[in-house]
Amino acid sequence: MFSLPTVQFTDEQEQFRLEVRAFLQEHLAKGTFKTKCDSWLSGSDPAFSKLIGEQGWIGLTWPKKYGGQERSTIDRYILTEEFLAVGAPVAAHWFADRQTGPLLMRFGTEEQREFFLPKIVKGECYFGIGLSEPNSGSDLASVKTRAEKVDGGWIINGSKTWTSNAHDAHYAVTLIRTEPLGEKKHDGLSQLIIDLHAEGVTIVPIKYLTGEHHFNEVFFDNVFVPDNMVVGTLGNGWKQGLAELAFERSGPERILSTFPLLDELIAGLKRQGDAAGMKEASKVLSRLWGLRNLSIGVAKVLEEGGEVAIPAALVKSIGTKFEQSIPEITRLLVRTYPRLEAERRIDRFMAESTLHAPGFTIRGGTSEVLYGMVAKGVVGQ
Amino acid sequence: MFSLPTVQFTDEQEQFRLEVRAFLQEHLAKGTFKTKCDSWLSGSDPAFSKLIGEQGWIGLTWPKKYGGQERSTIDRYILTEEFLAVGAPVAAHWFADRQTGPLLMRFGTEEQREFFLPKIVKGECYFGIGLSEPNSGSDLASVKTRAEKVDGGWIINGSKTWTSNAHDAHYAVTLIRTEPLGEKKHDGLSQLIIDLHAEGVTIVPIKYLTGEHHFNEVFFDNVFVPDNMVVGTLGNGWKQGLAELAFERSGPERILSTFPLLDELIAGLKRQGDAAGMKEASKVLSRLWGLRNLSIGVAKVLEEGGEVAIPAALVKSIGTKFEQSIPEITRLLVRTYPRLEAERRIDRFMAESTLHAPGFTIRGGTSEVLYGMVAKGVVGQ
Amino acid sequence: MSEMKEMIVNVVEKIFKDKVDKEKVDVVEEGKWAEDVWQVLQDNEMLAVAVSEENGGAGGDLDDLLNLYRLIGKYAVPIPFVETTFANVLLEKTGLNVTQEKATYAVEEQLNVSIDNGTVSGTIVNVPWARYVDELVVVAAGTSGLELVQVSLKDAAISPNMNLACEPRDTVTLVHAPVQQQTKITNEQLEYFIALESAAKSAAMSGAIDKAYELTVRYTKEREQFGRPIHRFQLVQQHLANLAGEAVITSSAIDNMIASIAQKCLQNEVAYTRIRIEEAAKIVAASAHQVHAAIGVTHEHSLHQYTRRLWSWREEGAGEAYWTKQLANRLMEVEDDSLWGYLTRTEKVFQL
Amino acid sequence: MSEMKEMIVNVVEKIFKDKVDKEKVDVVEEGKWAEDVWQVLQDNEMLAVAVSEENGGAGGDLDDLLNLYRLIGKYAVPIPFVETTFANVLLEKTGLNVTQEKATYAVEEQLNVSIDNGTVSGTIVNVPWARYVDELVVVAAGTSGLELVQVSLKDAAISPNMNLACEPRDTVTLVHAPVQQQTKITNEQLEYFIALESAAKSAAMSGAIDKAYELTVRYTKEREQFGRPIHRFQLVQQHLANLAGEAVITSSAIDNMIASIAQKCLQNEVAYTRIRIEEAAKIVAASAHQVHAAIGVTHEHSLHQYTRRLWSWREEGAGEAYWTKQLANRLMEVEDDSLWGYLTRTEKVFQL
Repeated sequence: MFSLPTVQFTDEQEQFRLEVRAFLQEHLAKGTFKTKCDSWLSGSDPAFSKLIGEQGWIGLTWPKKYGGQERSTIDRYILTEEFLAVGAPVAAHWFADRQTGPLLMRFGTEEQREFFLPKIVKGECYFGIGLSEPNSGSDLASVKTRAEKVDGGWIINGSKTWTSNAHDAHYAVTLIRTEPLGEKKHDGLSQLIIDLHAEGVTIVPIKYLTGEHHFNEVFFDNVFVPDNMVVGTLGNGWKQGLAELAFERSGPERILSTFPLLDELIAGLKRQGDAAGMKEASKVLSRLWGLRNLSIGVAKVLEEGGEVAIPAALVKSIGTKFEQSIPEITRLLVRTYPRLEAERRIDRFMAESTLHAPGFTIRGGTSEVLYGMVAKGVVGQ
Repeated sequence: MFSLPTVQFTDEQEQFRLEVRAFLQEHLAKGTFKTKCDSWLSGSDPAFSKLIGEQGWIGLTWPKKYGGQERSTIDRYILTEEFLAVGAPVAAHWFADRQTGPLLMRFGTEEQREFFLPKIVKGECYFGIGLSEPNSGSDLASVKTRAEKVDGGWIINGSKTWTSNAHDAHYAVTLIRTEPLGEKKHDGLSQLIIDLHAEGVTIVPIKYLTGEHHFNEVFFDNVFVPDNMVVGTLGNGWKQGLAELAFERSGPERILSTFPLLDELIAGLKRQGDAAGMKEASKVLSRLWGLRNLSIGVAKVLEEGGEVAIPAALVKSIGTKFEQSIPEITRLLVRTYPRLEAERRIDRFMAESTLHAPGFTIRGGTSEVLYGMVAKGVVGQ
Repeated sequence: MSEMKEMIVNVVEKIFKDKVDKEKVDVVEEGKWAEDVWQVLQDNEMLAVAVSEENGGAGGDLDDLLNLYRLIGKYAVPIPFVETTFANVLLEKTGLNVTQEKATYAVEEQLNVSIDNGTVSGTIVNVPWARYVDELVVVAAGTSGLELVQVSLKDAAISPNMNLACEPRDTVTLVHAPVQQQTKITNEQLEYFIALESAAKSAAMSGAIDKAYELTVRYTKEREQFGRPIHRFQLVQQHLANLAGEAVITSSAIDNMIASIAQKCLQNEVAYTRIRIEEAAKIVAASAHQVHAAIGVTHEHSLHQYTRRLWSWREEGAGEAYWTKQLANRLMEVEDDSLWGYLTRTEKVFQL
Repeated sequence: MSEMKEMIVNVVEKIFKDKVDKEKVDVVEEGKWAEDVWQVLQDNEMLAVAVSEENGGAGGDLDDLLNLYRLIGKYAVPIPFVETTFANVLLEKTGLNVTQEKATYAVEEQLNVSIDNGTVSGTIVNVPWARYVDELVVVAAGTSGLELVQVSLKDAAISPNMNLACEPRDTVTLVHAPVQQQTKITNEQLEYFIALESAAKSAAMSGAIDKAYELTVRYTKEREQFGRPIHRFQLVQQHLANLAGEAVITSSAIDNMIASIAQKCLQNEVAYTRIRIEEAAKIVAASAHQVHAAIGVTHEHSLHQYTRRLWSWREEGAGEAYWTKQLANRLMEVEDDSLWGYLTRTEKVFQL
């Protein structure tokens, strides 16, 4: 069995939580933003990201010399929870904060850190992730986009797909084949940072089923990438990428994407004095509590540098099912008429949750892939 | 898509249902039997089977010349439903009625029919099924029990396992390797009827997790089986066996094994005037109704000789999950204290249902095997 | 189904196959009117299938109509076919004149519509297709009980709105709109109409379930991952089996429900069907999307045209909450001493 | 856990590993008494782990005890360890003298036990291990409120019964049984004891879940089908992932619940944990049996010793129905305007 630590928040942490909450409530009241389900993917608002940057809340855990606050992982956990619980539009800076920063801290050159991190913490520099390719699906290592060595850098040809917010982003961290395909498809891959405004880059929107624009296909036609934009070791891209995954899979964004709807459900049941409905809803809280303990425990181990690939995959596979269950439970307890433009919050949150739910168990590793990963892990233990 | 007929019961059929019901209620009141969940597997009572035989209710659809009634498959469906709804102890004659009779009708010799069927319809001759072998699991064709040709018959060595009620049964229909294992493991298998009281047959109980004795391992040590006990064509045993499966998988026994508990649940909710609980329970009725339509539709097509392997597998895989869900739903709606010897019926039915539930999705083809079968079927359509 | 019924279904299915494709649905969702689809149905006299012959229809039954509603779901047909034909069912069943115009209806337990001195007033939300059609058939509170009323939508203020599938669901405001025709109805009739309307939605949902299932089967044959078609993976097979199960159960539920309605005995069948279909909609939408993975949540793929309809329709009309309450009330009141007796009873209830 | 606590857990786990195997549990289920297990715990002074030092115990805390209860589930330990130790918790928390004898308890909201003139009368069902132990600690209705009472079971009529796991759950009838000691308790104290008892059952269940999970992982490595170990099949992998998820979530829930209890702040944690563990018990028992297939439902295999305990224990003490009601009441009354505020509040509630 995996044993995860329990986390008791300190008084300072509780204080920080209330501080973040007060800030968000103030801006919610002012109309700076509107609560939205799944806001970490679908709520891109550069102005809001800048505001968050001004608070010092991007790159919270990063070294001060790069503009960070050197706060703990648990502080960052609290911050993220508060963003998601109120459905704040954090999508623009999300990937830079969650993935690019930690990647550069671990594998980047000092030059890269000094160049990118201070921009990221200001909320002015956003990153996309260039991992999937057309038709790669769950077989992420089947990378066809290739880099050819030229003097002073690389020439990139190929394309990446499902890149969230590429249209708002300035750069993308991409996984590229820098050596010809050999016996093992995981070898010969490297991580390169590509300037999305460089010559030869074309960004084509992929409309979501709602018609909204969150995803993109990004084409590279003889795009030049200078040598200093290679992250880490050439040919080691696959392993470097894997290291990010535990961070990506275990956060509160795998549990709370539909939290605003749950909040509204409980409020509705309370208003209606529906005791039987509230009993049903309280089971949901029990599940949420269980997942949250797990997710915070993983965050704590990650901070200490421990190995948590399996519990992180479990947070993702069980947490995303939980998120998906909220609209289905809600509709059985209160009458709603889901509509994206609805006036009633519960109708709008139902619409957002229902329409976005299919993606929860697909993005960031499908549940099917995660089951296999977990099983291999526990059998090997 | 599969299209299945709808079945509207005729007035005669409704009448027959009430007749069966009255008979069972009378004997229930008299104490001839006690309602039990999963009675078709765990309720073996030869005296009761004889009583049913006297009513003409074994081999109901079979030709009159063998003692049958030449009634319709739908009549038999109704009869079976009534047995299961009241949890009558029909296990002793169950397999002879459900499987052996139809098998002999389709593949048996006239001699076999004349010898066995009249005994079966009287409720005096019971059959076990010798299909699984130790370690064969879902890989049913990996048969090791072998028959060696001798003058006038075959010498059998090997063993069969999970044979329900072998200890009460007189014969078993067994799948035996009559030719050496060749390239295809499905070839060279034959169906032989073995007298369970013959020399060299040893029956060893396999205790169920409750300690009850339903299953057996049956050992064959140089058991002689005369030539006239071969069913159908030598070497064709696998295909003959497959033909039975649609009958085995689509009946009401894949839906109603825990019906007595559901009945008791509804009665309890009614007594308590629990409207919210009753709303929950009514969803269960909706599922039951959906499954029953499907199951009756399959029965109708089977009667007309149609192909229903896929919908039959669906009745089994979805129906058995439904049966399993009844105790889990019940415990959330009423307080029970499950106990096999409890005085309160609901406690006893909870115990029987809970303890027998694990077997529902294993016996007669695990859900996992059925998913694969259905998928292959629908992809091939 | 009789041969005649089967023929009608085949004719209409052929029309939808010809005329309604992904692009057609897309443009209607963006706010266009699909005149060609409407026209060809009218030309083929399919709008009056269930209208009696003396009223100029084909004299079909409710069961013809319900079978056609399955096709509306199966092809995501973007016209007010259900609305117009069901409005005529309401008119004809209450002895009013059928209409030749495009029509819609509002039949609910609680409607804030009242009738007074030959005019109708009130606001109704989520009226399907109101902005595109001419007539509205609505249940209104009269001075001495319920009335079924027809008004012209020319006399209404219409504020456009839509459901998750971008189908028009408009707010209709009537202020002393003149009554075209009216008749008293009983509470039992209203209940019956609510049940029929719920049955209609179930039929349409079952068609969308069939299509989502078919699309998924097809996709698992075409799509390869790790070097083999994905239908070879056990977890995909599990999805396929779940989808096939839901598809066949709902299809058979609709057949049985239609048979009950045809025999004018719709005791609990409408309730069971609707509850089960809402459950199926959840399972099917989730499984179909999971198998299709990323490609299935793009606007480019057609899957969402069916799943968004399922998510929308399950919230419309009398749904799970209504029917579980009805069933619970009936279960509380039955005098049978056993559930099994109740379930297998074939007593007829609605005899209208 | 502190090192001291970890040591205690390790000592006891070693004892159980040595002394409690499948056969031991079998013979106890058939009606024997496992004196050797009892004796070795007594010799190692493990029966008084949580008793204070001045009362002759090891001075451990509730959290030591709760961690030991996990082992009771993990090894299906067939002796009244939980009962005796928890009876002493009750006695000590209310200022009564602890007992050196084997003991059991009955703590429920509704007990038909009354105390009058120094004697106790009433019938209590499902008292664990009553036939084997000496003392009963029970909540009784006194003339002016609740009383916690100790009586000797020598003064009781005991009718044997058992749960699904064949653990003794006896009916105890007291007719003017003399009180050994007694003290008044408040309703809040009773609620607190009910919560602790529920927490104890949760801890034991979590141990049984761990074992069912471990047995299943092991089985998937050993068992081959169609020529390869079954853990290579995707559907088995799905079961393993589900089991691992439930095991790690429940284990972490227990850790967090114990931490809350240790801080004397058990606001909602006992409720959340118990509700979640009952859900986990269902998933784990079903998945573990499905993977084990036929072999797992035989008496010969040990899996059922854990699943039958899960099915039994989830019905004992304050369970899902009790806790969802409590939570619902609290949710109805909180003044926070948002659920999130309520969930992240760290206010302490029980301060006994």
